[in-house]
Amino acid sequence: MLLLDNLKSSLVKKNACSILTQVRNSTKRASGSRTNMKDSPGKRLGPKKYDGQEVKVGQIIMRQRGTKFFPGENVGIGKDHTIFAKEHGVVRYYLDPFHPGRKFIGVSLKRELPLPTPHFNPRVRRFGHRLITDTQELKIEEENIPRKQRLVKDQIIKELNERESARDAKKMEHKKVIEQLKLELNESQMDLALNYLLRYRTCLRNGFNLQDSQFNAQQYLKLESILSSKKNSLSKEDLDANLKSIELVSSLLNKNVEFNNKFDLIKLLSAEEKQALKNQLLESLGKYKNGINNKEEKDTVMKLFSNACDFLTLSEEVHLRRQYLKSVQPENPSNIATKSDKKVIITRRFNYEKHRVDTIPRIKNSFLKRM
Amino acid sequence: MSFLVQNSVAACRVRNVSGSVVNASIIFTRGKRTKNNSGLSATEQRVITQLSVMSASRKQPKLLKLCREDLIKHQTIQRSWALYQQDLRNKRELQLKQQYENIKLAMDTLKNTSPELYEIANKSEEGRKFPLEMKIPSDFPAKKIWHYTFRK
Amino acid sequence: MLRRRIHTARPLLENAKVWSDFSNRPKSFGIKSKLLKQALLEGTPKYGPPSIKRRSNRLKYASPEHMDDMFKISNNFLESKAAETYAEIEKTKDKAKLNQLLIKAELFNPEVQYNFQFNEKIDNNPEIIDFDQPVYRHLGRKHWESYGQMLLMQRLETLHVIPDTLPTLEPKAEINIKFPYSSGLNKWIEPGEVLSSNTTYLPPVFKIQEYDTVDPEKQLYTILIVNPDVPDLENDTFKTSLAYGLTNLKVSYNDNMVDSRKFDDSNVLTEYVAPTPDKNIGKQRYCVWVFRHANDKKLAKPSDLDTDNFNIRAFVEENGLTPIGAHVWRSEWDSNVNIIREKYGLDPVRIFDKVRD
Amino acid sequence: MLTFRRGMATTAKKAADGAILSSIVLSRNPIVTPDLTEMESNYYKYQSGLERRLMWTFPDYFYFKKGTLSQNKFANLQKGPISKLPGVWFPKGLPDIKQSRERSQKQNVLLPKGASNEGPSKEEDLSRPVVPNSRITEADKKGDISSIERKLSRTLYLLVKNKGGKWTFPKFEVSDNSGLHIRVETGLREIGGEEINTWTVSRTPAAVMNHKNGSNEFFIKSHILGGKFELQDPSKTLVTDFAWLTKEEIKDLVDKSYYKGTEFMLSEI
Repeated sequence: MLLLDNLKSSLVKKNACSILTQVRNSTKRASGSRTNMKDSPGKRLGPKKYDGQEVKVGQIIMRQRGTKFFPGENVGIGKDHTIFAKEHGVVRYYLDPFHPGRKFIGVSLKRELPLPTPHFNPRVRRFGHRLITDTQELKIEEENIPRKQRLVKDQIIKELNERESARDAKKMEHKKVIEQLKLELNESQMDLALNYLLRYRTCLRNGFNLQDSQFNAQQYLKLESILSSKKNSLSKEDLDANLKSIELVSSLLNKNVEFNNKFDLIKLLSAEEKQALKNQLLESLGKYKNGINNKEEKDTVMKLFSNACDFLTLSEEVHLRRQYLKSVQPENPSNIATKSDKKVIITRRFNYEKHRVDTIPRIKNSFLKRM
Repeated sequence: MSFLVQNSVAACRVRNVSGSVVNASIIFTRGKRTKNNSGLSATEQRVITQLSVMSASRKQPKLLKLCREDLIKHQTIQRSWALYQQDLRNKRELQLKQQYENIKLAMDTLKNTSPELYEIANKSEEGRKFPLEMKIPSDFPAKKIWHYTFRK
Repeated sequence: MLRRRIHTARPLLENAKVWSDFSNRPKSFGIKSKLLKQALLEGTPKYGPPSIKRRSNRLKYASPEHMDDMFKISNNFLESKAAETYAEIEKTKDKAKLNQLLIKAELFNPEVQYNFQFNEKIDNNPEIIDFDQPVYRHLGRKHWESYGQMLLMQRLETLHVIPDTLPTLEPKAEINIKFPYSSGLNKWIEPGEVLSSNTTYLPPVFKIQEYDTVDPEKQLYTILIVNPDVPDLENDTFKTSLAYGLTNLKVSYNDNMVDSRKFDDSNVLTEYVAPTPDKNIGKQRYCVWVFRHANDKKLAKPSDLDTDNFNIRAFVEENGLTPIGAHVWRSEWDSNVNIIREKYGLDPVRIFDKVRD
Repeated sequence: MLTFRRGMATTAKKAADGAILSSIVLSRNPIVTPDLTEMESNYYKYQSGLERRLMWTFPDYFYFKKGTLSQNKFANLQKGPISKLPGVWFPKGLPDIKQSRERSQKQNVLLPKGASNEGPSKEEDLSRPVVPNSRITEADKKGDISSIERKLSRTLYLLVKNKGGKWTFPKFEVSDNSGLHIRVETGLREIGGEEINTWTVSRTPAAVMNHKNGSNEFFIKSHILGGKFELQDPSKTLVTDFAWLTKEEIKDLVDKSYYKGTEFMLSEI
């Protein structure tokens, strides 16, 4: 009783206090403050299918704000975190020990299969496709390709044909070289040889080294011939004969021809021959060690380099070209122009020691392109 | 520069709160001629300068790009420094460990040989102060290196 | 408080040039190019660092101040530490400890670091990066773990290669594949890439890079390529087929490309069957698994290998194989599939339709 | 009576079997910062080089007000960067200037000198240039090991030579129960005079050494803060010489076993 009294008096006190602070106006306010009247209709969230219910593909299982439930097996999640079925089956609400603290919703493909599937077991999957048997439908579907592919199809076919014709042209080139070298090949062998060389060249261009390129090209022909023999159910002897002829042709070609650094087919040069040619080139280039001074000299040096691609590697050739065919000759008294010269090219260069711009007049012949 | 301007405006608002005369609607920019026409007072100009000192805009150098050799050199230098520091650390830790063990040994021995002295040595020294005369090493010595006169 | 005297405390090993004396050290511990080596160890030459190829760029380049002086001191310091480690190596007999010490002795050698950081690691040149050396294996493993391994595991998990084929994988070796025969392409395939049927119609080659300490003379390997996405119409589910199987392979640390130069018919479990997926059934995963054999035991070729309905888990269990690495690529129907099917003498592709209910 | 006992207590030789001895490890802390090793000085140089290269442009407008004399002085002293010119080839790369600083290089800020180095500087002249004192003292030059002003960058320890010619830390026999630390402090004043300011780190001994005759020698650590250690009458104290030594010097001077027992207490700087 005493307690109640106490409570009452404290309540009264409180009320008295609030009465004291209240302001009474002469007019009554029409409505509440701005913060009211902001309620919106309910969004009808919550589960739409419960544990054990059957669902079809695309049916919504749960509407939620945020991922109160995570999508488990055979379900998807929408942009507003709606969980929907991706397969028809039975809805399961479950916990996964691999993700403690998360609740999952999944669709079990069969009622007797529990979820989650043990972590290290293969997933239980449904194929969900049928073979098309209707001829009409089959015909339509056979010709159907994705739109993106259909749009570029013509272009691709055109490029394919171009590449094919380029390959044929390359083959003709190679054939000429082989015929010049008088390698004795019959018609089928020639066919093999041309295919071999084409693939050999492709491999080299793609950055394989020499041995790998040769091996890859040979292996390509061998695998192709194994496939065709299987398809045509050739006997083992025939296949062996085919493989042997591939080996024969490829080794013959490896012994007689090679690709230079521009990937053109040439007669094989031994290491000694290459060295000799290189020495010869260096010797004849020796004259131009101090740079070239006129157009005639430039032409002769260019001429010396004309067959260098056959016996020099690309880096060697580039190195030598840079050394002997400098785009700008180094400054020396012979190619510095005087004011009296008519045709001069002027370069302005900053001099860091003197902290000013140097003007360097050069005669035209000191520039390779202007000779 | 935009960062700078924002900052200076914000600073002026703060000053307004504390009752200064600065007008918050003015947007300051450094580098612009503001002598007479903008009506910026000296204090305002000083704020702008001070803020611009802290701003990174237009003050940062180019990225340092090292060539391959220099990158390896830099890595080697940093690694050797880390190892050097590690050596020093290890040695220091070893010495501290030795020191601790020896203090313990000394106290144990003292306990056995003279319990009275042990009691004294083990007394709490709370409230003992660090001497004010102790000095921190400087790069160069003072004119008077050592004070020889001392009277109690 | 205690800081100094360490550097001067060991005058004995100060001048021990363990890194510069190549009389009984492998060549791969040094930089091949003389110019580069000189620039690294003796200071950048006047004309600029030789690693910059263009002269104009060399002119523009400026090294940080005092770098060469400090580098010399650092290098000497690290070299003297390495000399200590080498002294310890001579006393050590335990193999695992020895391996650790061999790594420790060379890990901070600037030449080794240069070789490793700026040279090809997958297609390694054994004269530059020699994986026979523990230090290069250590560096290689760290490099692989920093990206390649993580990428692989991510792809295996998101594509559900694990657990659809095998429960899980503890990656130990780096596996790379490429298809050099089908189109002359020289490109390592990234795990999970979708490849056209033309690229994959001839077998791939594999590279098995071991970083663990194994005995390359004895250790045997098995490679399986399985496709867990073959339609199983009867049960309305999928089954696994074996697309390629190689066994009893041997690889070394450096020579580890598995192509037909490395094996013959006796090593082939099943011949390669090119991926030729049917139309409208999506992408099929081709999972490459590499296994170590237990106790150097050879795997006998099973006579009744059901390649169409292959149970890889049972096969691995039976033969005591340990998965050490994996790879995956994906294949999809394209207009070339029928041509390849014809080459292999298979029926033309089947066309499917999604069941709607 | 009291004086007699104290006089007896300075040598170990005379210590009775099983006696307790107390030694003082009196150190003079470094007065100047430690000398840098080659490694350290070079590393700091390299790092400061990197830092200068990567530093932000010096905001001179903050330090020098526009239009003032000092700003003019400063601006005249600076070497401006190389500016871009149209049609000119810059072999070291095109200049990239912002706030009159070349961004690809460190900025050299030259400061105007406040005072000239020429002419005699007077003590009263507040703007005289700062000339630091030498870190090497007279005592270093003379090799005077009894001076406390030697080797300013190292910790020095007081060692005494007894009549037997052996160098040790000053040691005293403990015969009353006033405490080890009290004994060493009084003992130190007996042999070195009263004018020493010391600060004993702790009452706890830092180490113990067992001698063959069964006596235990305890070591108490202490610092000298001021004053002077002056040798008293050797006939009374049995101490004939003293020295302020670094760790390495102690190693050369004392017995091997003695050094081993005390080495861990001594600082390397």
